[in-house]
Amino acid sequence: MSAGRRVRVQYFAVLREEAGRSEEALSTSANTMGELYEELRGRYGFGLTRERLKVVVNEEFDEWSRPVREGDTIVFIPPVAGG
Amino acid sequence: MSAGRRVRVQYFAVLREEAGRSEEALSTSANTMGELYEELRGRYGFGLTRERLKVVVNEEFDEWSRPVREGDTIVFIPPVAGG
Amino acid sequence: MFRLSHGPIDAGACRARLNDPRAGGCVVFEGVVRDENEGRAVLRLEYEGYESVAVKEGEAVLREALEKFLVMRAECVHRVGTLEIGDMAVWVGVSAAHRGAAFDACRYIIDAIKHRLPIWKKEHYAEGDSGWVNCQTPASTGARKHSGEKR
Amino acid sequence: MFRLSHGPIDAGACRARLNDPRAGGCVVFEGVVRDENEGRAVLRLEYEGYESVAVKEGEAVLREALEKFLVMRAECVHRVGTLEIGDMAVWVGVSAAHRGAAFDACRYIIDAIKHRLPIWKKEHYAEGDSGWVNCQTPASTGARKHSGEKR
Repeated sequence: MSAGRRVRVQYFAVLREEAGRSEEALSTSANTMGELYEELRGRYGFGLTRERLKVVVNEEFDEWSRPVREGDTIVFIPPVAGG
Repeated sequence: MSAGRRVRVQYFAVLREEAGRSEEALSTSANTMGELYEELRGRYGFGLTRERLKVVVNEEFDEWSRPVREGDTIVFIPPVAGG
Repeated sequence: MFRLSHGPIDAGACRARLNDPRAGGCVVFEGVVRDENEGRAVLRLEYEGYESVAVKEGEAVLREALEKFLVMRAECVHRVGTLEIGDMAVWVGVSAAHRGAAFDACRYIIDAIKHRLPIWKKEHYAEGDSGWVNCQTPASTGARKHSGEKR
Repeated sequence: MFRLSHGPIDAGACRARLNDPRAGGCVVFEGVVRDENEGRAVLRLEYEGYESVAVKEGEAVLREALEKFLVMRAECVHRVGTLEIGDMAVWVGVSAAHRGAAFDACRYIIDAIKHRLPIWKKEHYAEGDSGWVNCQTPASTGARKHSGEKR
């Protein structure tokens, strides 16, 4: 197993409240965005399942299957409610 | 033939310009609103035919077949263009 | 409430009449004088109304909108007189709990206002002539064809 | 242009950006904070945005509207932060030569803004609790059911 990749995760809205933080730098062995969310969900007890979220990597909407790469900035997007 | 009925006719927009007046009191032997329009069209040379107009009698939209009655206030409505 | 205005329309005052604590959205339509119509350059417009009947019919249109759509308030002001390019000719506003009804009602009102109210529009063209919109006849038009409104 | 605003939205300044001599009509949508949602009395709202991506996505929505519909200008401002009942949360405006395109484009924009931008809304209820709209889970909801937005 390779060494963990260092990434930055930002949290908004309900995820921010559940994580108790707005962002963090962390090292992860998760291979995909999907795996990373499950890892963090285990750590913080997020109520929302992955099917209800989207993921933004480096300010672009992306796929759950996208590989986690060193230096990524990642945001999990809860169901939105603008307007 | 009965004596003419006295009515008031108001003119707007293109009909006002063609008639050269905003309103007039007149005595007519026309039996219906349709006949009255044809009488006035003959007098003033209105360009618009009756099919393109509507008629308002005493501030209510009405039928061309409506009888002309003493004291009516009559307005012929050219095609509108509000807004 | 429907009103005719002989001076500039105060859009802010109109908008304030839509306020309602239960309202989640307002939709507003403003009709303004364009610099061309049917391909002809327009300098200014004159609107003329048969005022008593225009107000009565305008009120009827607003009542219909309040009955047909789930909306809270509906207001309309139409200007009459001489208007320059960019001047507001008509203001329509609707407030509702939800936006779909507000859009539908606002559109219903402006469509009905344009088709049913006894209000007429004379366009003054850059070429010096003028004409009552929708009222051209073979005699009035001569060689030039500029009848009909596509809005 | 799409903007996020941390203070009150200046509707007059927004409206002025729609002016265009070729424009015959403007359609404006204003979303305001209602005093209830899903049957629960609401005291105030907090809007939170992932700002860089919200702006990027908002700009994309406006570009799409300008491509899809025959309109001249399209503008949107969305507020973030704490809002009281009656405060304006979002302003959308479109100008066009003809009104149909302006209505269609305005509605396209507000629908897309609500569904695509990373902006969240927390409702504070008269009963003292609060909740993120659309984000309820079995754990967060407890006995009371107030999830889902019908707008």
